[in-house]
Amino acid sequence: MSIFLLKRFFTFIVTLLGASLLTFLSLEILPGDPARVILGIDAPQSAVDALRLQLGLDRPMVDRYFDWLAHLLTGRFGVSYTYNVPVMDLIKHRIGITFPLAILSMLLSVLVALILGIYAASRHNKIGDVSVMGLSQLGISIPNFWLALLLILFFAVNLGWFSSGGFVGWDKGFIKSIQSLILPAISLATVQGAILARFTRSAVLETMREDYVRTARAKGLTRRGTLWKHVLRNAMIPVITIMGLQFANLLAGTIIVEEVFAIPGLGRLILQAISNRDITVVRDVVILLAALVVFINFVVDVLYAVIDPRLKPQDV
Amino acid sequence: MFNKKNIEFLKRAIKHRSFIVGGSMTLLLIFCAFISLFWTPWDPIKQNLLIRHSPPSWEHLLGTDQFGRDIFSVIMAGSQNSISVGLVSVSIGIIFGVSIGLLASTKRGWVEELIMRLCDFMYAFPAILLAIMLVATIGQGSINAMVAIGIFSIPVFARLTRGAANAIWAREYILASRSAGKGLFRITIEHVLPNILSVIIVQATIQFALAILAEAALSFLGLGAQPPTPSWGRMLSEARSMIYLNPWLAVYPGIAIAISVLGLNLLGDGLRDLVDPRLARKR
Amino acid sequence: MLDIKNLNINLNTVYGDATAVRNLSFKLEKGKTLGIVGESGCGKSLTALAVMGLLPENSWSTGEIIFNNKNLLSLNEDKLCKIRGNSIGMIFQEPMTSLNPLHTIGKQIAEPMILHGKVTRSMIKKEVLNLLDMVGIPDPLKRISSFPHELSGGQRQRVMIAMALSCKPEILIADEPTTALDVTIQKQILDLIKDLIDEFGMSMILISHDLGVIANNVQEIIVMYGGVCVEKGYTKKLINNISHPYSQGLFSAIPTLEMQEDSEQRLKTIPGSVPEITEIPKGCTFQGRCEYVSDICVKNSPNSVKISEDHEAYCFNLDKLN
Amino acid sequence: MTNNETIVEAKSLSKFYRLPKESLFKKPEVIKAVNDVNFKIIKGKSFGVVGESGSGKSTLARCIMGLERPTAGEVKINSVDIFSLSANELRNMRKQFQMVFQDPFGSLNPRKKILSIIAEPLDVLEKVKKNDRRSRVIDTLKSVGLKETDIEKFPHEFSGGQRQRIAIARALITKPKIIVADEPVSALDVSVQAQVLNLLQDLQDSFGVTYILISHDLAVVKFVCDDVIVMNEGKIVESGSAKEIFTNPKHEYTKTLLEAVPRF
Repeated sequence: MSIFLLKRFFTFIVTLLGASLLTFLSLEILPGDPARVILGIDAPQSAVDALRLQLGLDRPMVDRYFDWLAHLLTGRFGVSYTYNVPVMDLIKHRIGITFPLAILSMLLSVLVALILGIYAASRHNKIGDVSVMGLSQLGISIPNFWLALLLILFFAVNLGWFSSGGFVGWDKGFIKSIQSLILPAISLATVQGAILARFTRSAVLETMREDYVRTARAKGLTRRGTLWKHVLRNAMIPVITIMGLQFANLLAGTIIVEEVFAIPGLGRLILQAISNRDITVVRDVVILLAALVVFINFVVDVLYAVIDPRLKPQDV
Repeated sequence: MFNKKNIEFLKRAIKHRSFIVGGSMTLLLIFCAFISLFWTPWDPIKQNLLIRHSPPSWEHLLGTDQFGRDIFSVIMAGSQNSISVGLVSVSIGIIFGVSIGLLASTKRGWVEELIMRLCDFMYAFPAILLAIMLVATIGQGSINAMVAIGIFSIPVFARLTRGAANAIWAREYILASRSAGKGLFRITIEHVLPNILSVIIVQATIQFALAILAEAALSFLGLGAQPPTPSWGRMLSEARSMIYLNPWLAVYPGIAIAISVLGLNLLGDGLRDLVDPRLARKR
Repeated sequence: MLDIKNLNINLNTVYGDATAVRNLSFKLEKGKTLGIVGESGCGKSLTALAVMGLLPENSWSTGEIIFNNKNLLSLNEDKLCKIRGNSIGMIFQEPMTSLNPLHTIGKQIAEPMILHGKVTRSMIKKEVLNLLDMVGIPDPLKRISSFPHELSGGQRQRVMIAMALSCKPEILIADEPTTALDVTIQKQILDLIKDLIDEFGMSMILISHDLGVIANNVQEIIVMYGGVCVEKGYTKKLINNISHPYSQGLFSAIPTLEMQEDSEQRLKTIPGSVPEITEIPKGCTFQGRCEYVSDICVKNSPNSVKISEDHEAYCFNLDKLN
Repeated sequence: MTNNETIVEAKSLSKFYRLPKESLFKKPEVIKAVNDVNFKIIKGKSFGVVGESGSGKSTLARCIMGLERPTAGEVKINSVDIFSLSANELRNMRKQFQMVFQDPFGSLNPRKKILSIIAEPLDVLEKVKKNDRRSRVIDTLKSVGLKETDIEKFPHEFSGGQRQRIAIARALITKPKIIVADEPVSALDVSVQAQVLNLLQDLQDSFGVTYILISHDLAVVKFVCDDVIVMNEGKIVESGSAKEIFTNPKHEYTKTLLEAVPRF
């Protein structure tokens, strides 16, 4: 293990702890008694007290935090108040929809972004570059839920190619499932793809100005040869960081897009939990999403070490 | 004020395409919001059920919605909401974020480490997720949405400021100032802040655009501006159930959002080009 | 072998168009070495890049650069690629940034040889090891798989030399090869280049702002100022009889170790400063700082005046000077 | 030159940096940037510090300026150890020693006018009236060969050599006894270096300042300095009068250094 990876792993753990504390506190310090919030103002005091006991709210905050942490670590999530089932069961089912959706949109956006970004950079300041950049500028400016509405309007309402929402379920076959995820994925991927394309372009352009690229040209490599052999890999280093951050945005984006397409994923779960004041569910799903994001960023760091020899693991 | 450097800057600015286009779009947005304070073609709040879902006409430029309100008027009035969200949240972000970032880069050592770690924690949450969470717990409404969005732009400004300030701290004129005996606080105010201001302004425009998007999303989910305050996000959410009946309802507010965001983004990009001396020299 | 005729390089800057190099002509014969000396913005590096066909995007060149009977400026990109790195090799100023940080030393040295089909795949490793050994890198077998960041500045410049020489080019262009290095390393690198040039019978264009470096390492010198050649000649002749007012000023403005110890002593100076590239005057480019300036210097560009065999200067007032 | 009063003295001065750990089980590497350095500088003379990159000469300069706290040892200015002083006392003392930096483009704040750049040490160290301030800046500006009208300009309107003059003016404004110059000409064009070197000589003649000149360029040090130390890897390898060192070097390293300088 190199020091670099060890440090990163340590950061990963610390960030996770910090995130859990932040989640816990932001749901805790808020004014009002959670039990009262859950039951509403009209509920009798006795019911509120009973719920407080059930939720363990009578115990000190610090204790409850560590309890919660311990439960998370052993995989025993809380019990949903509204559904009266373990949160784990709720999540297990829904993550199988949200995660594929996030991955699908990530794939879409990365594919399109890399192609467009590299193309634009190679045609720097020419018509191809300008039009790709104009398009991506537009892509960034469109709210993803509006794009989702437009897609529904066009492909579902006007053309009738896709259903306007819902998820058929994996048991109906892979193709059918992907089909019901494709419109949501496109609406998520467009914005992120546009951002990534711009970023890729500028990373490639930046790298093309490096001295070692001039060296490569002085060796007799053609412009194109230089691009493939010396520019792309170096330019990917900053691009990968952005990809990591984008994954977080995609996950968050699922919340709203799932709502538009009425897809029963984690996003909808969390929205419903919020409107039901089901704090246990909110807390557990939020920390799950945060953990995913932190984990992805850790993976990005590890990828760094693979790509960049300056960070290559050294022997202990 | 009008020294050679500034004139040079203005000269380049009027030749810069995206700066001019983005600037005019942004001005349009501000103009729209300003006018709507005093006048809109129709009352954007008052309902008139007799003329529900009427198609575009000279009387109602973009038609009317399910309550018979003039869509054009509602959109005009909705710009106020977007602008105030942008202003408030960006101000929160700048005031706290920039101070925190400056503190980190002035103090270094464990203070910097701690602040940057805290920012990392915030980054672990997708901003919109936490905004949703926060708004859901402290309650819905415009003000809460603004605050929530503002809070999540704090780490963005903090990081940016720290990075830019650290670069300035490494300059020799800071060393010169220190060897002249100037204290850290005065150096920060007199040398560091003025030199990173342009970077912050560029980020502020971008962040303004992001705030408009985020608020629209919150309102779309019913967590932002509450009726009857006109809001583009909520208009879209209301249009959702009318999508078979009156699909145009779902189009106009989106265009309004896109134009505002596009304008601000273009403006930000243009500004970035204009203040980046590296690009200025190279062209 | 290399014959440059009336080379002009134009730049397109934010502040307007500018001519960075004007009517530059010189010849480089086989096995000879030539040095270009001048201060920042005199056009020396652009000249080198123009020969390589690697001028930055905002600039273009006119005139002729004839190499082995072909005008490089009229060749297309594909043909130029066959010459670059193959018949003309180049070393750059910044050894720290001129190597790709993500590729091993061995891979980067092998690249031009593979590209120009100089060696068979099976022989490559042996060739690279030879080259590393030749440029004096200790333990080549280990270093072949090192990355640039694991090497010191001097060693990286040695790798650059190995790379530039790997295809045994006819001409080596060295653009400020030692400016970023310490004096002791500078001497090692310059000695290495000199030895290798002799060994391979290559020609070299050495570019530097440092008169000492130039005077010690080349047979012929071109002094440039403001994009034009102001004086050129065989090194010995030029050094012994520096004629152009700029060259004279330059040579006497530098403190040397040979100067006598005397605390009252002052250096001769050239007044003013090097003009910005967009502000180079018509006529003689040195007019603004020259103590002998007259009306004609402002109106016309001076022609070559022969000082002696193989030594000429571009000045209207040479007779006044001496 | 009549009295041999010591103005600056370094006593077993050391500055170590710890590098970030490379591996868990190795001790972190320590860079000994300045390692047990001793010297005395005589008032009104020029003192040269010669060395290659990594020799610790710039760190030494920063320690003398009190910008970095040394790991061990003392820097005495007029027999007072500057690191034993409180922040306030040190500030009061700064009037006596100022610094000129290498990069004339980086050492002037691009957003300030020349007036406030040059007046900066004055503003911090002395309380002067507005009119006084202006006239002192103009006087100093004239003494480095610039014009009165230049005070309203910004740094980017000047060439490299002129900027270095401005930096020198800033160092001179408090009438210091000592000026530490870290590579003051190495970023300048050859034809401009001579102007700045001559200026430094002239200013010494008229103000009687003591120079501490840090440079990698042996010829420049020889031209300016009376006494010289040669540094290598944080240590002084040789010290003595400039004449002695440049004509009759004793240490192997000094010899290599001198031999490596290209001559013509």
